[in-house]
Amino acid sequence: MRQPILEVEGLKKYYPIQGGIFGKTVGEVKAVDDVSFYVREGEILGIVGESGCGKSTMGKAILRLIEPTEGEIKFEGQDITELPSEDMRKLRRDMQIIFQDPYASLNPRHTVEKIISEPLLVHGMKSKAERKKRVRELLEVVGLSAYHASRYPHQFSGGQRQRIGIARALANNPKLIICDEPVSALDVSVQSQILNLMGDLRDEFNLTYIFIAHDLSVVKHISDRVGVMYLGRMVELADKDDLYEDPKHPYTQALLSAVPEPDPDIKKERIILEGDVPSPANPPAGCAFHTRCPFAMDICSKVRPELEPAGDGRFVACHLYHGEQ
Amino acid sequence: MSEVILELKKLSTHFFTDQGEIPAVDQVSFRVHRGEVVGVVGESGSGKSVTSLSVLKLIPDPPGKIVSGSILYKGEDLAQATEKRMKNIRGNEISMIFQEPMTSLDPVFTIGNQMREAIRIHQKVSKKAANERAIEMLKLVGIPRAEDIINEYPHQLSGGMRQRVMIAMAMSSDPSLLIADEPTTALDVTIQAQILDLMKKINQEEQTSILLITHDLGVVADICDRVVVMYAGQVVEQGTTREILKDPQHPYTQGLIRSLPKLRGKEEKLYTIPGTVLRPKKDHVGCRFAPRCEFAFERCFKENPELYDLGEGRESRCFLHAEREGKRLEDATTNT
Amino acid sequence: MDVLLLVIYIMASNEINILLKLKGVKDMRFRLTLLAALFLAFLLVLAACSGDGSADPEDVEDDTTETEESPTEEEAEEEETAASGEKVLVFARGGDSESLDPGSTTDGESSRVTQQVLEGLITFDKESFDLKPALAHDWEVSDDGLKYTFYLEEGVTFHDGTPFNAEAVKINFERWADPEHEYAFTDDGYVYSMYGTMFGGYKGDPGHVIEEINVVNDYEIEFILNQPLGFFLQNMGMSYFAITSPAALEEYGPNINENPVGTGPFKFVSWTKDDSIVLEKFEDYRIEGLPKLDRVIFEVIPDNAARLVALRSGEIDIMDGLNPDDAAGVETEEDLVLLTRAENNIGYLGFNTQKEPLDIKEVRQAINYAIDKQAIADALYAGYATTAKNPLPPGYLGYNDDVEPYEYDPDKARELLAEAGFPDGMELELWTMPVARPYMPDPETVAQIVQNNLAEVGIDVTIVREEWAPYLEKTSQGEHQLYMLGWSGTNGDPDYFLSSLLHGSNAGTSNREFYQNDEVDELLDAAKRAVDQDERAELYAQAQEIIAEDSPMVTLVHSTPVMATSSRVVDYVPHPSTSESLAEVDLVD
Amino acid sequence: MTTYIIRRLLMLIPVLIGMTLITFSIVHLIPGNPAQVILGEAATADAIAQLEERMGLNEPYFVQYGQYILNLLQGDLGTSLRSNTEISKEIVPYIAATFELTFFAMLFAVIVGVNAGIISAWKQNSWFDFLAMLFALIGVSMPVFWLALMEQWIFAQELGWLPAHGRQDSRDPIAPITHLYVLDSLIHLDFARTITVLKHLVLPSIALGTIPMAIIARMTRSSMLEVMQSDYIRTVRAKGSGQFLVIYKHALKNAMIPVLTVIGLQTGVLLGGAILTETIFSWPGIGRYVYEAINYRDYPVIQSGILVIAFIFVMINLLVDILYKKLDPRIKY
Repeated sequence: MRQPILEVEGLKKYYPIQGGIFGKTVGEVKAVDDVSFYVREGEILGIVGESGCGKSTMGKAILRLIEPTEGEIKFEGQDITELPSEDMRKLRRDMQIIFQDPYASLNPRHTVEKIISEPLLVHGMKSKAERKKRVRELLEVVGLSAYHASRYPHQFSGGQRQRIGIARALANNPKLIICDEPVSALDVSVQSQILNLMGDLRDEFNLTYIFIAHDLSVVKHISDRVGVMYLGRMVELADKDDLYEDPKHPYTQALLSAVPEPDPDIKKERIILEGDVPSPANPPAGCAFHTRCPFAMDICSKVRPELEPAGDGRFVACHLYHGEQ
Repeated sequence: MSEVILELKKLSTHFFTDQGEIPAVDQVSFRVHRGEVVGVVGESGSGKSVTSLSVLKLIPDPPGKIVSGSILYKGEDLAQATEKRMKNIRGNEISMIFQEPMTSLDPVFTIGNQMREAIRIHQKVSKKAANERAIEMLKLVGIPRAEDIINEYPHQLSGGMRQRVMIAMAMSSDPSLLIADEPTTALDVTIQAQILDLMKKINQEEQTSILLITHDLGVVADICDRVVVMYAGQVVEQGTTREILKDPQHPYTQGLIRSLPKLRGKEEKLYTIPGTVLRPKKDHVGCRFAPRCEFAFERCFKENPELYDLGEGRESRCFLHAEREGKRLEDATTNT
Repeated sequence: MDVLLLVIYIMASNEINILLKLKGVKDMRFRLTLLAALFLAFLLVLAACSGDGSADPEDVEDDTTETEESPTEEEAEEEETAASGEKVLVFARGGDSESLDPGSTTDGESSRVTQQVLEGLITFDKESFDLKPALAHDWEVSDDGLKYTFYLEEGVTFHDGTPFNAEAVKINFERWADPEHEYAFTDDGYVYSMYGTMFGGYKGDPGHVIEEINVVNDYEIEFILNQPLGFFLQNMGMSYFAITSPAALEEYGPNINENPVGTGPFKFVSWTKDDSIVLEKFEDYRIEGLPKLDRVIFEVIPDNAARLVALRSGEIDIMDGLNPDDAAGVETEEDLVLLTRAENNIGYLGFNTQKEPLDIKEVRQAINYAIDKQAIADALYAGYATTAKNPLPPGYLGYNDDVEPYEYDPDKARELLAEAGFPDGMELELWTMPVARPYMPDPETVAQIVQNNLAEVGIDVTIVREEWAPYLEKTSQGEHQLYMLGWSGTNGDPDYFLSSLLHGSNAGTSNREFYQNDEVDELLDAAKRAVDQDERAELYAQAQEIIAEDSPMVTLVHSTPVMATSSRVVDYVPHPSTSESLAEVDLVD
Repeated sequence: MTTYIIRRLLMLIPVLIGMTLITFSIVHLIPGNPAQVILGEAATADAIAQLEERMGLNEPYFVQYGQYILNLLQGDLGTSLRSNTEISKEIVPYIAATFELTFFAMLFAVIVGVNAGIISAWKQNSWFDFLAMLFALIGVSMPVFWLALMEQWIFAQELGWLPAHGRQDSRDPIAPITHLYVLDSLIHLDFARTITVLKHLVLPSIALGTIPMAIIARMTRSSMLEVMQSDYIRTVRAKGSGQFLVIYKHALKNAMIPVLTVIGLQTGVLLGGAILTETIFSWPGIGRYVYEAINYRDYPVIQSGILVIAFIFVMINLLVDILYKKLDPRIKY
């Protein structure tokens, strides 16, 4: 088994809520609340969860695009949480991010050439000819043509823009790429192209991904392991086959059962959850899911379950599995 | 088959833009029967949303315009109807709900205000009666604390709740047809399941026909009786849900289904349709899907294929059927 | 009209509700109606006024009497005058009065009003500074010039009904002279600067000339001076030394500046700051048959152009401060009358006579010859100014018309400069005023004309600009070479011009020429002490002769202020002091 | 909401203190001795000294400021140097005059501007839209004094329809109660006078209101166009609502949110900065009060005037923010 490239320990991101006459902090939104996991080199870790569960915030906090409130992030064994910004900047050539909306993340007034060569320049590729060559190379890699370099983002389709975003992320041969909903804005037929591309690139460049998405099928397709988040916490983390075939956490079960499948022959027992996700500013005490959980017990409203091993290298945060131990 | 509620006949809606005339909806024909749920499936740019908006003539004009064809609602051609008549139809005979529940309700009026407005446009009832009706509808769509919610503003509700409100509002005048334009796309899966359930319930209990616009074949499988597949402004295939999903005839439909990542089983590599969705152009020559089609042959680039009737309401727009038919004919002749 | 209807129609929508959620008014429709009504009224006015030209409430009430023929503006005015039987005169000026307590202000706009309400012992003649009886019907001066006896009008009452008498006069003068006086209101910021200037200071000051004031009887009062003051009587004619009712001083205290009570032809009614002051006829005025007007309203219209519009549209009757450029137009208009006020000021270009090379008389004379005064008068005042040869305006006592003016003569100037040892010319600094004054409406243009004129004779002029306060301070300290300034008359006495500007003792204050000529000083001192007016005139004439020769300043122009009245105004005579009584003014149809 | 208002009012204190400090400093930094300026060319040294003492100028700067603040806290705005009258008493009619003019100018600006903007957006690219926006463009770029003089020339001098100056018929002045003459005449039940007073308001209101009107029209139009594209407007139409309801209920209320900012801002500007209009139309408002005071170096008036204007400005902003809340329930304080 390969070494973990990234280890996250007790990561938290709280946002203060201000109020009162003097604008004091009266509360906190616990966007990410005590999340721990690791990613091995060359692995794809999928993170799923519904909107507001903190998965995106977590992705950005790992790269310190948002400063985490608490916790430790180790990249290749080095704690990067306290790293000075200059060192962090250097480190970012190894850690990249791809965003959901490819259009919003590309400067509309720059050519593709400029967009892709900028990170090269920032990280010390001074020769213009060299940069040009590299840009051409990268465009080929992501399935575009060299002549696209002189065009502007608006001249591309959504899928092509995402390819540009990927090329930019790849520019400096990163080791880890955080993919924040990279295909959710794309059409089905284009989505499969990008997913295949990302898979190919992983194999070719030995990349490690943290793949954040809300679409369970997509996550399943691309990931090796999958973590499920609910209200800022990781509720289950397992190899994808284990997770999809035998979900342990009641939330994971409900989530999977709710996905409509394009096969009229599959008649599954759907678990319809009652109500909405509670507000992260005021999460329920104990297990955050107990208000909607069909199996909730007394203990669930009092004691918060920790993410603990449940055999076969899987982890679950649920009293159903830890109660009897 | 029961009564036809809605029938589109060769409906064409074009947009007149600086870049020229765009046939966003091109000769689209399909039917919706009483009590039936019909899904219109397609990717962005396929014209499915424009089709649905055209039914209620809600296309912003300019730049959009229904250029030909008819929209027969219970036999009446809405394409020729006056604006006054359309006001009477909208929200009364045919209701519509939209993709973005977060932005589809007016943020500055209370839920009650907007619901009462919807009710009183079509029913001559007192404010009080309208209020009661609104509460009744909110309860029907499963909104807890309906009496309180009615005095709240949209931003105080979650996305799922807002979509329920939209549905309640749409259903308040007992429409014969509910057009739902991507009603669950912006929602989380668990909430999506709730809303789909609600729509099924409405369909079954009220016998309301539903025209569901979606890109999600999973949703289609879940709720629809029949499916219309659109590509680049045209219908490329239609049939029952089972037929379409289990035995797609058109190469596009086939590719679409194959390129979906599956929740079950294992797959190494996804099937991909090469290229990107074609932007519809006027005077397009040949099959619109031909540039991406792995079966395309010479004829596909020269002529636009017709919809081939494959029997029992099944249709597919592909020359392969002609080939097959021809072959079958050929076979038949050689056999005899 | 369609647009109007459209606007009204849209008004009736509920947008107003949204905009103005008037708290407390529950019913939406009521709110709407209220606002709609307000706006409709606004529009109706617009529509109504386009119907006929009448703007008067009386006319609106008398709507029934309206004839088929809609009256013109003038006719409407007549109707109004006739209907109410009141003669109301509106006098518009550019600025408001500062204070209606005449003694505590030096402001011309204030005396314009106080002149109507309060009277002094003596007054000036209609068009000159010649003295005329007012509250004193007669007066005597002792031969040594130290005792002045005034015989007061009998039976005169103040507007508040209290009688006017010698005691009242004494109280007023003591109030101005003595900061400790109970009516001096020193703590409330009252300062009687004009009194200090004119009578040599205040009680206890060494230069204060009034030794004592004796009430002989109710209608006879004596002023005892400690030294002769040639212009004592002239002072008494100034509007600043008008008599206020002692009872009013007692009643209003420091608020007397907003509640003037005098014996004048008009009573004070009300004052809206920067808007209007309303006066009405004093029925018991001491002169039978006066005033002729029932009400006088002094209105502030700051903009000269707007004021003229108001005059043309009949909203006002008299306007002060006409732009000289508009004068020609006014003259041709049948309904308007153009009036000029006699000159009472001097705009000049001063030399620092202590500084090289301006300490050389020939240089000063040369510059005097080099400047084209007529060009300045024409350029700035549209001809409503006369070129000046003396610092004293013509019409003043002792004005010396025999003085030879410095005619525009560049050749002579060059000659004189060469004679003085500057054949190649010289460089000079010209300090330019940063503000416009009546005697100098556009200092910048004057500076440029001077610069060009002097360039012709080889003098290279650099223009220096300063803020107003530093300008005044620095020129009084003699930092300048050439500078521009002017002087306006107040009491109509030559001393106020000649001594202030050119007496050696004033060098460093108002004598910014630092001009020092003992002969002139002696003449001015003698004239100040002399009591006989003819003798004074002779002394001043001599002084002007010497001054002209010495050329301490280039006397540029005396401006002639122009004003306009409606042709309905009769017997209005502008006085050079800028304020005149309106007692005899009348309005005719 | 209440806490928000309290918080805003508390925030007012440092703002006003800063305001006093700035005006106090600026006024005292004008070059030259103010006493000299006031007394002019005929000033004697004695007179200057006297006036300096009276103005307290011989005290150190911070003592003067301290005294000023102390008086201010007791509600004493000081005494005008020019007129020797208490400013707190003197300023009232000026504020009233400005308030009345601003109210009608904004009424004109809002009614015409908002409606022109709505119709323009409604009939986008029509001749009305074209003309209205052309006028709006001219309106924003037109110098106020030019418009004012044109109005006077046409409507007062040439046509004689409307009075060119002042707040009322000067031959027949009103007995003021609130100094808001429209209100006063209504209180007196003297409706003929109300009409006279309104007539006097027409030209200055239009002159003053034209720029805000143009700005509001443009803002309303673009805001409306944006709102008309929104999903909820589509929903309203899908409900079967008529165009009128769509535009005047749903679109307008949403579109007014950004427009309200402009209205608030413009009202503030008009209240403080209408010197030109007030001068040309002889309107004795606060702008002219301060302007005259500046000419005269009447420090106490300048300071108090600016302070009052600042205070009104802040209060209007607060009012706008409260109105926001009324318009837009999403805004939380």
